[in-house]
Amino acid sequence: MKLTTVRLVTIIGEPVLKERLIHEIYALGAHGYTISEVHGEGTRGIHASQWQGGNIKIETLVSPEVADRIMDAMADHYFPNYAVIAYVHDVQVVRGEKFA
Amino acid sequence: MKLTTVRLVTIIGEPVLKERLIHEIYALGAHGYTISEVHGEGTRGIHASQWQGGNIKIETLVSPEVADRIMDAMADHYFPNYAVIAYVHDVQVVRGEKFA
Amino acid sequence: MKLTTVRLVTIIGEPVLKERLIHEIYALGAHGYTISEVHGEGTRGIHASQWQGGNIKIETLVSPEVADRIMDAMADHYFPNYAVIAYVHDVQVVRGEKFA
Amino acid sequence: MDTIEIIRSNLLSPLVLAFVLGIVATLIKSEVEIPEPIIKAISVYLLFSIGLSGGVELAGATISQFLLPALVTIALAIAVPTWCYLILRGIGKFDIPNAAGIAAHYGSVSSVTFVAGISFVERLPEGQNTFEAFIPALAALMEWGIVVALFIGRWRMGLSQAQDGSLGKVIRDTLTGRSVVLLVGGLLIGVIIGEQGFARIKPLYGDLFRGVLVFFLIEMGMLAGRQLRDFVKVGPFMAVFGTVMPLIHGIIGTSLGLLAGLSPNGAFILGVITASSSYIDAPAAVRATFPQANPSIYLTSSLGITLPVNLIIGLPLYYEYARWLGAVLGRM
Amino acid sequence: MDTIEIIRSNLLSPLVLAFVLGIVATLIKSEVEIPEPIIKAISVYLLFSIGLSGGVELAGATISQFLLPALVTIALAIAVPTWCYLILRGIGKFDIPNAAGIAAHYGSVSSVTFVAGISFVERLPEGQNTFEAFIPALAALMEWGIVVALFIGRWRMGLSQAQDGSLGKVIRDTLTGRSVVLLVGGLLIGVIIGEQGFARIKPLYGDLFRGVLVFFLIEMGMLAGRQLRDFVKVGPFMAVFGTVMPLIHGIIGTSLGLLAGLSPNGAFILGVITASSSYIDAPAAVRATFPQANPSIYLTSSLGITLPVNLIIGLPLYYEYARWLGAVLGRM
Amino acid sequence: MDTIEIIRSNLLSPLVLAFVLGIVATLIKSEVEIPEPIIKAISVYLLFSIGLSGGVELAGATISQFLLPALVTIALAIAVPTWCYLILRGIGKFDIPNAAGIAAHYGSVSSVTFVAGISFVERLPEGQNTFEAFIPALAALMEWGIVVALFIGRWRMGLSQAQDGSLGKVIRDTLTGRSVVLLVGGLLIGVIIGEQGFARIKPLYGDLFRGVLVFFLIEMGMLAGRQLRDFVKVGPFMAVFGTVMPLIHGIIGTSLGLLAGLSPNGAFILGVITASSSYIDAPAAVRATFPQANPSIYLTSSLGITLPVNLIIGLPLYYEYARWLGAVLGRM
Ligand SMILES: Nc1ncnc2c1ncn2[C@@H]1O[C@H](COP(=O)(O)O)[C@@H](O)[C@H]1O
Ligand SMILES: Nc1ncnc2c1ncn2[C@@H]1O[C@H](COP(=O)(O)O)[C@@H](O)[C@H]1O
Ligand SMILES: Nc1ncnc2c1ncn2[C@@H]1O[C@H](COP(=O)(O)O)[C@@H](O)[C@H]1O
Ligand code: NA
Ligand code: NA
Ligand code: NA
Repeated sequence: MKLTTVRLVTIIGEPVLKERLIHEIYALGAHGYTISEVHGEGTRGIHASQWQGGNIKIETLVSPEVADRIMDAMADHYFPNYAVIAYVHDVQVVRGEKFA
Repeated sequence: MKLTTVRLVTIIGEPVLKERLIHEIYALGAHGYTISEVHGEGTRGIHASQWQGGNIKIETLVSPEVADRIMDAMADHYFPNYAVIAYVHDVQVVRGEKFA
Repeated sequence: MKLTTVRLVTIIGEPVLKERLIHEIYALGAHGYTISEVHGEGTRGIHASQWQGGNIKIETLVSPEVADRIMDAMADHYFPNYAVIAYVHDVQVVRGEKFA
Repeated sequence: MDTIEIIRSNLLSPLVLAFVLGIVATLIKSEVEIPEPIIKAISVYLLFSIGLSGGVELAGATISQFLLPALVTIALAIAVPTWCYLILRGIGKFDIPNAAGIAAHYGSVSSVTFVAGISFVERLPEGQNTFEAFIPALAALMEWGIVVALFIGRWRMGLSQAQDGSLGKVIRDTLTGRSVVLLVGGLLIGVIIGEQGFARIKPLYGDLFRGVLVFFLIEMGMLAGRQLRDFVKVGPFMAVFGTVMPLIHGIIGTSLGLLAGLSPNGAFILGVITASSSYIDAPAAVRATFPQANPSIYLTSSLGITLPVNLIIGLPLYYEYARWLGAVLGRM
Repeated sequence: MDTIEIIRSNLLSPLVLAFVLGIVATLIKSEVEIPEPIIKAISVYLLFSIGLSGGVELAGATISQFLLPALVTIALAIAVPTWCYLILRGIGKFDIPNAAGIAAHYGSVSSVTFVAGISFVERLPEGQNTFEAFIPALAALMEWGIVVALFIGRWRMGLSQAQDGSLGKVIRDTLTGRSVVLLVGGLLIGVIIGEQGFARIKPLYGDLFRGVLVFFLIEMGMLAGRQLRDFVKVGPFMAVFGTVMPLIHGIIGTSLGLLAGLSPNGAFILGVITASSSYIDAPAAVRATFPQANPSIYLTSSLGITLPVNLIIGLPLYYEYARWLGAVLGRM
Repeated sequence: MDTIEIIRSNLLSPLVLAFVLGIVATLIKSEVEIPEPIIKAISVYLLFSIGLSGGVELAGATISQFLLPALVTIALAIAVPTWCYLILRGIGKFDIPNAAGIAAHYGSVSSVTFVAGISFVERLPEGQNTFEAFIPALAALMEWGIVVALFIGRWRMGLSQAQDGSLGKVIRDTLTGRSVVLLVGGLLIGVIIGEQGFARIKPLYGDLFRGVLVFFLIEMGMLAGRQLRDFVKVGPFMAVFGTVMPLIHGIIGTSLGLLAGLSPNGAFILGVITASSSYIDAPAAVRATFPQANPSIYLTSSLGITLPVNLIIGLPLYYEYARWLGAVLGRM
């Protein structure tokens, strides 16, 4: 089985951003995503939805170019005002074209 | 502390597969797994359990050989008919033998 | 956008350890964490909180040094008596200083 | 009450209105949300309550009348999925997995429709609101329709091509499925504790029943509403199938119920059971056995078409038919 | 009951005591936990119950009295966020996003305070415990205060600087928000089913109402308790604002309600609605529109200060004022 | 009712039958599931209800009778874990952590057994179904058995070897634990609101109590059923210990209760409290303090053996004993 490398972008942030983030990653070239409900703490204080059950974690498998675009968009549109973090790393998948 | 490298296989798919997937990864050599409840969207449409609360994500730390076998099994048995994705990457652990 | 590399430490274990683990990773230099509720099986048998809903998964983005310290602490303080696993891998982030 | 009045009063019952509220909430994308754990707990509660109430009423006399209706139910659990399969293959031109999958849905029971049927009767005026206490056991028997449909599908495909979820597992799952365990378990407990034991738990399992069902139907409406959006996807054949088949099944189930000696109310509920199409157990079983079958077809038709059809026009229709045929047969 | 007695009896009501129990549990870091899905389901239940009960009571006569109070409510939904904004900018020296964000909270409705107000009246002796059946519709109208505040903020900032969540989306979210849909949906269903249809679901939506509210208030207390800890962070201005503004709003709302022809009890509830500050819909809307606004300010003052102030001293105060003014106006 | 009748009527009570249904459902691997948030909310509800009802009944007269039973309860909270520890070390040959861990379970209280005991009494015929209103406070006191057991273990091990969860933390956790806060909080609220305040929330906290408990016991049965499977793992000593110790504790608790002046019903409930073994607070505290102790031993014996033993044969046994001893002591 030949494995190909794609990038897994993980975004953790306030639930209030859910729809907007999904919309944004699709616009930047993602073809799918997986969400989990999490909670956590970072360097910002309380955020609006904290008492309503924490954060969401969005994971999306994308090509390196799309990953770069998503990371840029996160830094530009969300980091200044929202409690959001994002990170990226390589993973290997079977059908690379599904995520390209 | 010496760290050794093992592989983390992540499978995201329909809850209806839960028992079968667990059974399968054990048969292929895994010694443990962790499940989370997630939801998401991909390139397939609706799936049967969608309205019943999304997908499951199974993560299992295994040796490289076992990882290959699991990825093969996923591609052969599940990708054709089920809404399932799988990916794999290296991680470092303290007690490598636990997962070999 | 320049990305820098930090380490993502993942700890999966019994919920009874939640407070203590959070306290410990902060003491060792982490500045944030994200928790999810998961369940799973490993090589140990039943554990006390199993019937109360599984495990927790703690993820923390830290510098390599802090990651080493956390992995050491896990191996020394928790592996002998608790059902806990931990692993670590590199990820890339935008604002590396936030996690250093 | 005359026919028009029955239809009107069903349409304007809290149950149907709550269901409609749910549909509307979904269509206007409102964020009303009844969390999943609540919905799961409520369905346990509804099935257990129905089993309990049935058990409490059960007495020697009624048991002797159980045999014939039970046989009729078993016959329906075999016949309904069979003819659905044949129609879907022959007229609908579906392939084997899809035909068997859809047949599994229409051959088994939707708890919410069943419960709404019970509630429909209980709402009637004193004296006209009783039915055979063993009815929950019939609903449990009808669950076997899933097994029959899957068996047909696997047989026609040759076992090799189906997924490895063996039929044995499906049979076990059906026998130990949630609804069967709760209905039968509740029934047995009801029999044992009797009127007196039930009195102290009646505030929960009796008095609240209808209110909880209304609450539940808000969510069912939202569920149906989400499927409604996919309505166009299922195509004209399934739209007709999902509307007409339940009505035919309801008439057949009601007729056979009366012929088997059930009271008009009891026969009505058997009609409801026959007409209803599963939306929990069947989807899971079909997904596991025939992953090739397209879930949006069977989910949309079962939840988006047949569920509302049954709740809104099916219930009063089967009821009026049961009364009419009961009168014809001199059973009222 | 005289004034002292009213205050005492509110303080010692199960509602306030459960709220205090929740606060205490949080302060001593007790692990009492009412899981989130339960809380979500309970708030659906409470709003739907209130809508239903209102609808059942609604009759032609009361509807004709609806117009004036509705206009007054709309006026309040415009005026309250406006003067809050001006005070917060002028005296509080907040920047635009924070001023608009806080104004959005105080301009809209806290379901729990509203529900506690209803329950306050229902607890009164027979004959003194009725109010206009259309009251839930007023609460739904008052939700528009959020839109008004956000509009002011966006207008003052220039649209470019605000986040891309367009005002259109906020308007749609407000119109289709959970409380509006449940209150209005319940109201309509109540009107349709009437006394008779309601009778069979009353055990859930009527009899249990107060008990469930008490349970809910344990969690609300815990919520307020967690915010109380941040009390110091909000600074003296917000501490005063969060305490005094609800009292002023309560008096204004009550007065205008009486002038618009509401009964003293109805005017009291309008006062409660005006005094209350949102803690679910407003935070989400503000977060999406003005992410620059500091959530710990609006959350702490709304949940940690205003909620307890309203529940503990606001309710009896507005009630006594309504009775007094009602007497002055010869309305009792 | 005579003894046989009491035993029969307990075995065939909805409570025990629901428990058995849960066990059976697990053994046949049925998928009946009552989601965790529901179970958590129900246990909050049950404890709060019991506190409330107790508080409402509490009057000056009963308080003066509280002292002696309270002292007896404290004595039991010290003595029971101590002798359990000694037996487990001496006869069972367990190491210190395991002995202390198991002792912590048997020294404290199982809420569900306690609640079932209360419900057992309330089910009795009018006139025979009362007990001292301060009983919930005794259950809260008995929670201290956990602290005593852990203290013994830590003392015997030397502090250095135990985990760093300091005894201080365990003491604080016990004092502020869920059951203590809800029982005591409920008691206080009940005292303050009195009969009249309670009347309006009684539909939830009174009338529904038994039905909800039955629902809860389905899940408890499933829990016990899952542990039952591990039955063989715990070995013959623990099988005997888990069966016999609760019976001995029940008899001792009942006897001391009567000697301390409790009514036979009250003494019976103290017996139930003494006999019961914790399955929520103790496992968590033991896991944190003595991670070396093997959870499958204490969980299986507490949940898989002692819980069913108490519910099925313990309750009628302690009750009959209380009546008999009460008669002997001339207390009936
Ligand atoms: N160092 C970290 N490791 C893991 N998760 C983090 C970290 N920092 C922040 N987070 C997550 O990101 C959310 C927002 O972080 P912040 O913007 O720093 O408040 C937190 O609630 C955490 O869930
Ligand atoms: N590109 C992706 N990134 C992350 N998760 C995905 C992606 N594509 C699919 N998934 C997940 O895998 C599930 C099945 O995907 P699919 O088979 O494409 O419908 C989805 O429901 C998602 O949870
Ligand atoms: N090989 C593995 N892969 C993924 N998760 C594991 C693995 N082994 C253990 N775990 C997780 O770690 C927890 C404790 O493992 P253990 O200490 O082996 O019982 C389990 O309940 C799983 O959630
Ligand atoms: Na059917
Ligand atoms: Na307001
Ligand atoms: Na005990």
